[in-house]
Order: sequence, then structure tokens, then C-alpha cells
Amino acid sequence: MTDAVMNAGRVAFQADGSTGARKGVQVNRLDGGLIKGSKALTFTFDGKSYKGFEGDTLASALLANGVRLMGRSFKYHRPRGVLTSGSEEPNALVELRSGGRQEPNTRATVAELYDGLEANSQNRWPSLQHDFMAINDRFSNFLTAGFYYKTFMWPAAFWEKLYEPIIRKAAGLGSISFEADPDAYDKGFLHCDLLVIGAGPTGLMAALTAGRAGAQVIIADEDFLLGGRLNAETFGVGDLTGAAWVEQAQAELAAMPNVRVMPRTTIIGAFDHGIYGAVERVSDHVLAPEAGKPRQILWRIYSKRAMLAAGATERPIAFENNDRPGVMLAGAVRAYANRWAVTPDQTVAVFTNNDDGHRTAADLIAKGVKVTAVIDTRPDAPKVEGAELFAGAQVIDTKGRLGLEWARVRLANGTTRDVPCGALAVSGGWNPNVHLTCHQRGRPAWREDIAAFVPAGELPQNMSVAGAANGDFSTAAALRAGAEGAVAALSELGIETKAGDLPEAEDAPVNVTPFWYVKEGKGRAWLDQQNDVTVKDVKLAHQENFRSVEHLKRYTTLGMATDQGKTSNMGGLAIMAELAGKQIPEVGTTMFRPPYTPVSFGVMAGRSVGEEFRPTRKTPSHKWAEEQGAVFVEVGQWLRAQWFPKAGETHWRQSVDREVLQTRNSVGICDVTTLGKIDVQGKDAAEFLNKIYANAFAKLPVGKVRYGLMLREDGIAYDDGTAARFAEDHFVVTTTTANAVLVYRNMEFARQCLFPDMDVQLISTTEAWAQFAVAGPNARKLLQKVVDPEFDISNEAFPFMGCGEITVAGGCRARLFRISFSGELAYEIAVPTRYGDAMIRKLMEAGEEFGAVPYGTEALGVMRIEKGHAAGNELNGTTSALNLGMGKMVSKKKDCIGNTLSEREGMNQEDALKLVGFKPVNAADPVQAGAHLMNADGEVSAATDQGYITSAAYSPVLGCSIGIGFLKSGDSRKGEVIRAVNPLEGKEIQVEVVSAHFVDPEGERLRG
Amino acid sequence: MIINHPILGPRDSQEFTYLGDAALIDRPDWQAENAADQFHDYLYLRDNPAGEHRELWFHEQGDRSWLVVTRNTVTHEILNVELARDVARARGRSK
Amino acid sequence: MRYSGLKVIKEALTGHKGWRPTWRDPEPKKSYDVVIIGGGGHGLATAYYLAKNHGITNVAVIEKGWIGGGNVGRNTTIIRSNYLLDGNEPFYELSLQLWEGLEQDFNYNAMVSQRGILNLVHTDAQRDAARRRGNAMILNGSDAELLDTDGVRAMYPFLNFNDARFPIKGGLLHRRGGTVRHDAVAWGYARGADLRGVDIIQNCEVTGFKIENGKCLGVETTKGFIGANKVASCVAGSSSRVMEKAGMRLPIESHVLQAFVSEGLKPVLDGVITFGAGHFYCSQSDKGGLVFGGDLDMYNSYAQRGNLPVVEDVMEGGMALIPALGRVRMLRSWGGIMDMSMDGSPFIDRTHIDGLYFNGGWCYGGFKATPASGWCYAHLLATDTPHKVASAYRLDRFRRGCMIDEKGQGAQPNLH
Amino acid sequence: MGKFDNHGLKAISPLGGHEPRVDAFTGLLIREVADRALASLAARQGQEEAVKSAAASYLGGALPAPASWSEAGVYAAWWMGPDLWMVSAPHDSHELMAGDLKQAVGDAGSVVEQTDGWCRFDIEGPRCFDVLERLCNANVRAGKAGDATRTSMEHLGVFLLCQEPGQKYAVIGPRSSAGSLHHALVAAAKSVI
Repeated sequence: MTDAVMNAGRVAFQADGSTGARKGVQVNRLDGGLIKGSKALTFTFDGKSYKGFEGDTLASALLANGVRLMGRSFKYHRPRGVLTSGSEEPNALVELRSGGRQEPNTRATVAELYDGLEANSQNRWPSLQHDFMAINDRFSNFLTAGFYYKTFMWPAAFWEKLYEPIIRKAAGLGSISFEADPDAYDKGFLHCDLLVIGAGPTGLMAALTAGRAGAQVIIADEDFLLGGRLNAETFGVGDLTGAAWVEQAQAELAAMPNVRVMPRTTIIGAFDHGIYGAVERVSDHVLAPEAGKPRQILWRIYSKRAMLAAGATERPIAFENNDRPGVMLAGAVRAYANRWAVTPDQTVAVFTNNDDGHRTAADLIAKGVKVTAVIDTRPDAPKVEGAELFAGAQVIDTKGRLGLEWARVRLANGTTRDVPCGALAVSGGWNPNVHLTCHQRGRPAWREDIAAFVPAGELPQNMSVAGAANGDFSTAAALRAGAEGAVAALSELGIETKAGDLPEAEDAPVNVTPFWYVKEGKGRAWLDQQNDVTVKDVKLAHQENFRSVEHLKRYTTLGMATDQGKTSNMGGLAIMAELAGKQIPEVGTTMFRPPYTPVSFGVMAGRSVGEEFRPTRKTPSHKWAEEQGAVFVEVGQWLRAQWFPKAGETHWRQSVDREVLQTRNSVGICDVTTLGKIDVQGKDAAEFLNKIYANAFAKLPVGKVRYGLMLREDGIAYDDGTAARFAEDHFVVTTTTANAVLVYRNMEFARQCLFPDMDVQLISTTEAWAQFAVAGPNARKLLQKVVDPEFDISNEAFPFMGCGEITVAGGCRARLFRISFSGELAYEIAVPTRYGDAMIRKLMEAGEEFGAVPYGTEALGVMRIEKGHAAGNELNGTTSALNLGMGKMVSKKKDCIGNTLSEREGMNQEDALKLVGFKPVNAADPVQAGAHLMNADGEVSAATDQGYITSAAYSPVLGCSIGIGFLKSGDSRKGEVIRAVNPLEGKEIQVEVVSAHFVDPEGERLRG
Repeated sequence: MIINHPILGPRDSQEFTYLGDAALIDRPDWQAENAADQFHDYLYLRDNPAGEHRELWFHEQGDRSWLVVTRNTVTHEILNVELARDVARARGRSK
Repeated sequence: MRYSGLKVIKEALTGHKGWRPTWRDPEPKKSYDVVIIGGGGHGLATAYYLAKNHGITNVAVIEKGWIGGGNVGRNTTIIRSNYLLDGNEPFYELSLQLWEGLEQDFNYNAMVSQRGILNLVHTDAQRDAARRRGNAMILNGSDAELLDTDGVRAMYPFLNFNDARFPIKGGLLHRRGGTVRHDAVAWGYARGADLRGVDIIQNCEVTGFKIENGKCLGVETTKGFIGANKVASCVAGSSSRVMEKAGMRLPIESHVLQAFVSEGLKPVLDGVITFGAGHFYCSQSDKGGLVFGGDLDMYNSYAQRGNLPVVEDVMEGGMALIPALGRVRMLRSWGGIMDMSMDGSPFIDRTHIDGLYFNGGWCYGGFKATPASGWCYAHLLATDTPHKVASAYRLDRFRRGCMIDEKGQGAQPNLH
Repeated sequence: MGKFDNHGLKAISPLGGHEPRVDAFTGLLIREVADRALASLAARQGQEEAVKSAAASYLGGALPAPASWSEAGVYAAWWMGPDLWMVSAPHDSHELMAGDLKQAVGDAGSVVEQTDGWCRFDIEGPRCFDVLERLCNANVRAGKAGDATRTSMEHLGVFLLCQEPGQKYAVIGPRSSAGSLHHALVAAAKSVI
């Protein structure tokens, strides 16, 4: 078991059994470490090939190979090397991979090395060593914070034509390939009693404690190696090395079925009520994901309790030229040496204001690296073995063009000393990683004793914080806090347990004297290294009154880079406090917002990409329509046949005209299943519909259908359809395709919230029935061949607006409605959906002798426009029954949703818009939906606007293009010739105002 | 967010559709002589409190219950969840 | 002090010693002609135009936090004049024209950049609506072009033209639309107003109104009572909270809208794109970050933060539209409180209380409106008559049945 | 097929085939199920008890409690919402179940045929947990046999019936989206297995 576990998840300590003897395999490689020494991996950086080991990051491997220069800064293109060993890295950003997988701005410090890794430096031209844009650095004195707000204003046109294009070209960091990402992403959902965020000593101890108590535990860490700082330090836990203890803990956790260990998983945000977002990097450590496997997974974690054990981040000290490649955080240098067996250079100096910095010196010396000096700002700095100590001293400058060569030190006695060093390990103290505590209402509080902000205020619901994230920096304190935190969290869930015996571990106190920046020196001391924000910029912001933290941030861009100021915000804040003569807490902190580290679009989209972006709904006749070569169109989530091209038809209009004419002349068939169908039952069903519809339904006889108009409470028409009464207490209501969900929701609102005692039951049956419109003079003849003979559907027995339950095709139950959208003699016939495919084939077969055609949504649209029926374009959410010419339908005799407010004066103006039809004066002119209406003469302007055309089509029946739309006082302007203007496309035509009922205005056909 | 459904227990708010202030239950009498004013206030005016807010959520991807959720609009803390139908009856709505 | 390239050079050569505070931090006077509540973009613009257009300089802008900390400091920086309805389009067209001359006017480079806004259409009905809208824009003196699929492809070949669930059938292009460096707008107006004598008072919260027999005499604040002939509320998402102190209920709900920015990238998007079949719109800042957003979180909220489902919804839209974004990373998300009105359109009006004025209901369109809002509010405050392009923005319009409902969603604020 | 469709119309499955679709993975089987008749049963106002007893005698077992499902003989039923259940039975023998059920409950309940409103996929095998946690937010690992959860998978509202925890589930979704639901299930299975 243990072995299996050791080889799973993490790179085990010396798992390859080697002695770890590999000193000098790469120029800066040391012995030991937690990397696998067995086989070397090959990778390239800027086209040059290097070797590293499994367990390396790109950063550690580059350092091992003696590469310090890894990037260029955003603004001045200063040469930069790696500053940190974690996700807080501001400098070492690269373009990883290539083609569709090209990944800009990837931190070399978290990019796991794999064989064949390809990385390139970014934001430089032509090369990292010789970056032309570094010219900016020469002019840095002109390009201070916010300089661009004060210039580039004259002449006005130049900003967009000259300055901005140059700036945009120069700006940005990495680039994308513009190819589609070939990888798949996934999403998932997890539930737990306790979510442990971070798997350092605190998190592991918490997970062990909770796991042993039987709780459902998830422990996640952004690193591929669990253990946090234990992997970077030399001190042990109990009688084991830190790393060995981690391995033991991981083995025990892996053996617990109630614990889920998630390495390579970053908790990106703390959302309401214990929900956390987590991104698991499944395949980023290999060349490419296995087929079908995701690159990353977004997990939504539902936690009852969460413990933040995210550790702390070291902060630098600002001094002149503190940004040269080789200047690094002390803890990072130590991590590279202990975990990755790498030293950034053979000679290293240390600059610190606290004891922790001394550990770096000690560990390097132990590994045989020459430490040329330990510079400690504290006069009472502790002794150092094996290196020269300068107590009460400061680094005031550094030299080395593309890499550090030496540091100039101001000694306590005032003299200066130049210390040779290829790397300078800087420690300004540690900041607890409070980020997730701020994602809601938490506001950190200042703790003087550790000179850092710790979590405070209103933490996210059910979150606790432990260990270094809470300001407890020693290993012993971390283990204790983890165990006790878990016990406390579980007891809130009613799971009682004990902390148990904790292993022995170092318990050194934090010994730090706040020191933020070296005041000496005319040059630039860097705070935000990626955005090139210096101490001077902060001073300027103060001078110009950008003094609130947010103003400082926004004016100088401090902390707005890809690292979100994880290493820089604190320094800027401290300096602003000093300038303002305030205490740091008075100045406050900027907001930390999700995500904790940046997350890819791909993983947030998951599987919802391409054609699967949203579900696709198919009609019962879809398969048949495909066979007919139908052209489909998206209608909401539905795919509907738009038209059915026939051999020889070269233009869609030919197909649509044919479908319309054949339907009007003989018979056509259309799948209308997509219309919403809601089954309404109960003693009060009729009374309920009276409330829902503007017009009356109580007296609708059984076996009859009635058109109904639905208003919103504000009196605007929002949907229409029919209600068929199958029994005293049973109706079937239809809605438009677009509003099916909305109408059902609103009816439930009325049923549950407005009329809770009505005896009404609702349920959708939209998908249960395959429904086909059979329209045209031969509709009845056709149907009589399909409907079983015992059912008389003659005009007398089954008149217009009749409905009933019948059987077809020898016993298949069906519903028949005598309703017409086309204006022809028409029926809608419904059969159980599974028979829909067979039914359309049956209908077409039966219609053969009449030359029956299938028609699609285009022909449907043409025929409804010819009849002047309102549809989506007319029910646009701003039109009332009055506008639609249905004002009289709104019953004043009963209460119904919308009738009271529909009486407001503004909705009943003299010249209110009315739905009318439009015919081109010149028959060849196309009427266009979206054209605005203007009087025959007079100016064309918004002020003279008379209305607009909502729907238009070519009417093969009338042989010209027609339209319907809304015209001021339209109903009283029939016969008037006006203009339909479309300046957008440079068109203007004369149209005659006519009735919207172009075809068979008396409606004789549909009654025939 | 998590809404503690009175029948189903904790459910992700993503399953719900939000409407707004629970006062929308109190639809005025259409025959009141100042019905127009009452309907105006009912439909258009809101307390919009920064704090406790009683509001209507529809469990559309669930059991299709309308719920009245009492939620703090500043902290998003949810203090109470009731079936809207019960609330409506308690407020005297019937047919 | 005038800002200019020369000034920058001179200061650079003299150690930047000459830069003065961009605005003062005065203590409030006992009383003012006009007290503007809210140091956001609209409040500062109102103060600026009161001073500049109407010579009214005895003005205080009181801000409970730091100026520009509301939506002017947390929006997606888009400016446009592409509205449909007569009540709106002339107002937003005035606003766009003011943007076009703004920097020279207040001598501050807000980086107004008319990069063009493309609203994609995916259905015939959307094209019909786009045609009606485009014509309304042109009839109101704005600009619009209707593109077909090829026209869109020519502009943005990397959009999904291959396997899109909702194919792109064209778009409505508004070339004069674009983006602005949002924070700079607040700072520029603040500086311009301050130079003209306006007092900008930060960290000063209004705790109440002094109203006697129907007249508003001033405001109680955390810095004491401040008298005023006219009090002008201009607090966007906090409108209901503030006006409630004057006993008013508003046709407004406060909702949270999230916005996002990606890591910095070399140029990807030249203009602004809105996806017509999902909730996603995007532009690229001069610094290289993709600035994007989508739909509201939908529930009433005063918390400037949102939740995960909407983040996913927005980024799903991004991937559906631009598959090449797969490996681009979202860097930061945040939320703003939107004063969502009942028809999606704003209010610039007197209240029933003499001397108390209201400006709000901007939904998520407030940023682009900043100059015209300030211009028209100043006009109302100075003349007591509504500016003609803002004459529809009355508080009683629902009572009269004169909604200005661009989206046709009715009285449900979160749908506008 | 069944005794009621000896008529001229031949049924097709939600995925469009004449035979139900099956997809096999190591440790997981996804089967399209097209042989169940469905009818919804809602209690009339104030008739909750009456409908329950009437249904009980018709089904030979009590209607299930909220968020659960149960079966008795050929019948199964799950809770859909307050006073609302879905009843299911073999399609071939019970295609007209809705009518019979209405007979049984009379005026105490409202019955609506739902047979073809839905598509159903049964998933079986030891990898159920791993696949389901990629699809929906239901806490399946804490679930028990008899759970009926309304949840959503890839933007689709579905019912998830647990027959055997970790081993056997039924996923019931809107019929018109059967293709999308099937794609979601298969894609998740491929991603996991």
C-alpha cells in the first residue's frame, strides 16, 4: 500500500533509491533534494536545449543550468530573473508549449518539468538578451506613474491614430496562437465535511486528525508535491525529515476512504455558503493529455467546514536595483537548494531583517555553496557560522547587466563594501496568505509582533484559518493549529474527536524588525517588479493625493500584475503609511478577489464548448427532415427545419415560395411540436385561465379551442397561444416556442403565490406529443386517410376551433385541433412523440395524391405575415393589446393579470402605435423588417418617426414583398402612402398602409 | 449560494430562478377605487433594503416550488426559507 | 496647472517636484449652493459641469469612501451610443459626443478610444431587431453599420465560424463606440471641478437629510451638518439606501454585476465584441488585459462580489465565441452594485421634496452615460428644468405608463 | 412492440433508433431505456390523502416521500414536487396507464400522460460515483437506494434515481434533448474512464 501511495501523487523523497548524488550534473545542481535523479528530462527555453529531472519546475531546471535571466518586465523591459519558488512569481513568466496549446504568462516556478517541454521568453524583441524595447528604461524618468494621464492629448486625433496604437503594440505580456485550444476540460462537484486548503504541516495535520475521526475530508494543494515548506526546509518532524513525515502522512491519508487528497489543485475562490471553486491540473505536467482526458478540471466543492492552511508568502526589501536576475527571496533560494538541489549561483549573499533569512545562509553553507555575506538590517543580528555577517547594514545598490554580479553594502559604521554574489537572497519577513479570507467580507488586521496582516473581520461562512496563514509560523505551532482547528471544526458538525499526540518540531519564535525599503540612493528601488512600480512612484502618488490604498493601486498599477501584488502590495502600503504619517493598519489593505491564481477560460467553460455550448432540442420529425435534406435553423435551443430544398432549387426563396403556394393551393405539413404545451387541470382550471389570459375562458365549451393573449402585470402583451378544453376541468394551453418556459413559470407563480387555494394542477407536456400542422384546402381530405374512420372530422362534426381525442393509423391515440396559423383550412394533430417520426411519414404518404409538401419555419413565417398574425417580432415586450389591435380582447369585466395597468394614459394615447400591413407602391421594392416609417414627405428624422416594420417577407400569393409593423394611429391610416426608410442600408421605399390581413381577410378559408 | 429548501434541504441556488421582493405576492384588489395607484406601487416600487430581504425564488430545476427566502443582501446570509404558497395563504391570499 | 507633454518633460528634468495634488482634500464649509451626494463619475461630472457650464462653483461633492470607488472604478470601460428608443438614444448620443471632446475639455487623458463595438446577431429575428436599432441610431445622429457573416469574419477571423452552437449571422457595428480608461474619468472630472473651486470631501458619509415643511435644507454627515440650497443625490447602487433617509421608495433594485480581466496579452481584440447568443462581451485594454463580463448574478445584492455560476456562464460564452481563449487566464474578478431600474432606463429628476434631486437607475449603463448624466443633471440643478435629451427620465413615468424599456422585459430589473 | 401499438405507426427511441442505444466502458454501462410508460399524478386541492390511498391501491404500494422513489410490482413512482408524482410501468403492457390511473384516482387527482416527454438512461457499474460527480451536484456518494433527485447535467434538468448506491442509477431527462444528454454522459465517462 505505502509503496503504491508513495509512487502515486508525489515525487517521493529519493524514491529512485539513488543517493541523490548529482552535484554538478548541471552547473548549479547540488546533491540531495526531492527530485528523481534516475533519468534526465530534456527541455528547451528560447530554442536552446537543457536537461533537468523529474520533480523540477522549469524555474529550478533553468537555475540548475545556470540560467538566471528568464523574462522582461512589463513597462521598462528590464531584464528579470526568478524571484520566488511558487505561484506568487512576478518575473519568470514564459510562453509554454506552442500552436493551439501555446500558454502565455506561465510562471516558470509552477511549470512542472516534463520531457520535451518547450518554453519561450515573452514580451521582448528580438531576443531576451537583446530587447529593443528596453529603450523605455532609458526614458523611465519621463514614464513615471500616471504620466500618460497628463500627455498625449494634443492634437486630439493623435491619441487614437498615433500614440495608442504604439502603446497597445508594446503593451501586453505573452501572446496567444489564435488557434483553437485542442484540449478538453471538465467540471465536477464534490461534497465534504471539511475542506483543507493547503497541504503543508498545518493542512496535513488537520486532514489526518479529521480523517482519523471518520469525517469526509478533502485536502487540496496547488503544488504537485504535498508538504508545503516542509519540502523546502531541513528541520525534521518527530524523528523524520520533514519530507519523510509528509510522505508518511500522505500514505496514511491515501489509505483512508473518507479522505480525498488533491495535489495540483488550487482553491481559486471562497464563494457564498461554503462553496469553493477548485482547479485541478490533470495533464499540465505531461506533453499532452491522454485521448478523451481533460487538461484541467473545475471542481465546485460544497463544504460544511473549511480550513485555510495556505501558509505564508515571503516579502522582499526594496533597494536600488533590487530587480537584477539573481536577486531572489531568501525562502525561495532555500527551497531551490533543499527541495530541488539547485543553487541560483555558486556565490550567494543574504540580505534580511529577520532570523528566517539566516536559515538560507545556513542551509546553503551546509550544501557547500559559498555564502559571501549575511547582511542584516538589525544591529543585534544573531551570529552566523561560516559566513561574514554585517549587522545593522543595508544593501544600497547592485551591479550586473543581465545578472547580478555584486551588491554594494552600507555597513553599520557608514562605510560601504561591495560583496560579490551571483545571487542575493532577500527576506523582509513573511505575509500570511489571507487571500481567501478576503473573498467575502474578511478584512485583515495588523499584528505588530510579526509585522504582518493576519485574517480578521467576517471570514467566509464556516471557514477557519490555521498555521502560517494565521500568523503561526513555526512548524510546531502549525501542527498544533492544524490538529486543534480540525477538532474544533468537526465538533461544530457534531463529530467529537481529540487532537492526539503531535510530533516534535522546531518552534522558533518570529524575530523580525520591520524594514521596508532602503532610503539611500538616487536610483530606482522596485516594489512591483512585473509592473515596474518603484518607491518613487509611490511617493509621486502620495504627492498627487492618490493616497487611499485603492487610488495608489490604480494610479501606480501596484499589485495589478499577474501576481496581484502577492510580493509587492505590503511594501507599497508600508511606504504610503510612512509618507502619510499613519500606521500601516490605518492605510488598510487592498481587496483580494478571486481567483487566488489566474484560471484558464478553458476550465471555466468545461465541456460546454463548440456545438455542446448549450443543449440541442430536436423535433420528432428531425430524422425524417434530415433525410429530406432540410435546412435547419436554431430557434432557442430547438433545431427546426427552415425549408426543404428540392432538386433544382438554387435559392432558398424558390423552396419557400413553393412550400407556401403548395400549402395554400393544396396542402402542407409542418412540425409544430416546439410550441409549448401546458396541461391545466382542476375544478378551478377555467377560472385560473381567466386570470392568466386577458380574454375570457370560463365559458369556453368542452371540445373547443380559443385563442388567448397573455399580458404581463404591466399590461404589455408577452405571449399568445390557444387553450383547448378537453373536459370541464381539463385544458391544454399552448405557448409560443420562445416563451414556453416563461409562461409555465408565470403560471406556477400565479398558482402558488397569487391564487394558492385554486384547485389547479399544471404540468408541461411539450415534449410528450409530436404535433403537426396540416394546412391547406386538402387538409381534411388528407387527414381523413389517416384518422381512424370512426371519427368524423367533417366540417359539421369538427368545425373550426374544435378539438378532440381520436385515434389514427389504426388505433394510435392522438389529439386533433382545428386551428390555423396559416389562414388555410388547417388542423394540428398530435401523437405520442415516439410515433412522430412514423406519423410524418404517414402524413406525407397520405398526402402524396395531393402533392402535399412539408414546410419549414420560413414558409410558416410567410403565411403568418400574409395573415397578419403577431409573433415574436410583434410581441417584443413593449407592445400592448391595443398596439396589436386586440384592445377589445382585454376583458374589463374580470380581474386578469395586466388589465389594470394596461389602462394607463401613456399606453392609450390618441396616436398610439397600431399593427397594420404594408405593401410596396412599386411591387418590385422589398419591404424590410427594421425599417422605420416616415410620412410621405417631410424630413427623415427621429422626431418625425411614425413607427417601424416588425416582420416582412415576399408573398408568393400577392407576388410582392409585404410587411407588418407598428404605425402611429395606423388603424386609421389605411390607404395612405408613406415611406419605409432604412438609412442603415441606404434604402427608402414607398409603401401603402393596408390591413395586416393580406390573404383571405374574412377568414373564409379556415372555416371551409 | 445554498438555499435550504424546506422540503428538499440544501440546494445550490443555481437550480433556482430569482424573481424579486416577496411583496409581489400581495397583488392588489383590481376593484379598489385607487387600484391604479396600488398596482403602480405593487409592481414598480421597492424597499430594496441593504440587509434582510424577503424574496421569491423558483426551484425551476427542482421541484418547481416557489420559495420565500429571507436573505441578507449585504452578507448574502440566508436566515429563513418558506414555501411561498404557505406565505401567500398566511397573507390571506386564496382564489 | 495644465498637463501637457512639455510639462511632463519639464518635471522629469526637475525631479517631479512640481506635481501638485490632483484635487484638494478640504474640510466641508457650513453650507453650499449645491451639495452633491456621491463622488462617483456622475457626481464629479455634475460638479464639473455646474461650475463650467453654469458658473455655479459653491459646490461640494461628498463621498463616503474614496472618489471613483463605485462603478466608475469597477466597470468594463465601454462607451457607446447604440440605443433603440427615442427616450434614450439622444441622451447617449450627447454623451458620446461629450466623450469625443472630453480630454481636451478637462485636460486629462482618459484614453477615450473609439475602437468600435460589434453586437453579433445569430438569428433572423436578431437581424431584424439590429436593423431597427441601427436605423434608430442613425436617425438620432449616431453611426451604425450592418455586417453580414463575412463582414464579421473579416474583422475577427478567430471567432468561432466552425462548430458554433449558435452560428454568427452578422453584426451591428457602431464604430464610434469604444472604451475609456475608467478611473481617469473620475480623476479628470475631480481635478477639473477642484480647479474651479468645487470642494471634494472624501470619507464623509451622509447620515440623513434635513427636511422642513417639504423643503430639503441640507444633509447630516459624519462630518456634521452641511447646509445646501439644493441637494443632489447621485449614488447609483446606493440610491435606495440614501433616498430612504428622505422617506422615498424608488423603482430600483440593487443587483451585483461581475466583471473580469485576463492576464496581459499581446494584441488580440481591437474593438469591443458582444456575443448575441450567450452572456459575454469583451474588449482589450491598452495594457493588454482582456476586459470582459456577462450577466447579472440575478439576485438583489449590496455585496460587491458575485458567485461561481455566473463566472462559469460568462467564460462559457467566451469559449463559445473565441475558442482560441482556451489557455488564456482570467486574472481577477470583481463585482459592482447596479441600480437596476424597473424599465432599464435611468432617472434625472426633481423629487417631490423641494430642493432634493435624484439621479440614478443607471443599471449597468452608467459609465458610458457619465458625461451626459453630469451635463443634464447640472442643467436640471441650475435651471430646474430637465435637459431636453433627458426629459424622459422622470420618476413618475411608470405611473403615466411611459416606460422606456429597451429590452422589453417589463418591471423586472434583473432582466434589463 | 406492445399490444397497444399494433397500429401502423412504428415507434423510435429518444435517440432516434428502433433499438435502444448501449454504450459500454470499463466499469460503466450506459443504456438507453425506452420501454417505460409514464404518467404524472397530482393531488387535487385538499385531496392529498384521498389521492394517496387511491394511488396506493392501484399501484400496490404507497406513493414515495419527497426526494425519493419506490417500486411495487410492475409499478414504480417518484416524487416530482409537492403533491406531484411520476408513475411508471412497462410500456408494452401499460401504454394506456394514464387513463387507468385517472380511473383509479377519479376526482382526487389530475393525471397527465408523460411517457414521451422524457428520455431515460440507466447507468450501471462501479464507476458510477466517479462519472456522476462530473455531471451533477447531487451528493451521490452520500446517497442511498430510493433517492430521487432533481438536478441538472450540462444545462439539462434531469431526475436522478438511485437504484443501488455507486452501482445503478436512472437518469431521466427531456426527450427532445436526448442527444445532448447522451453526449454529456458519454463525454463524462470518457473523461473519467
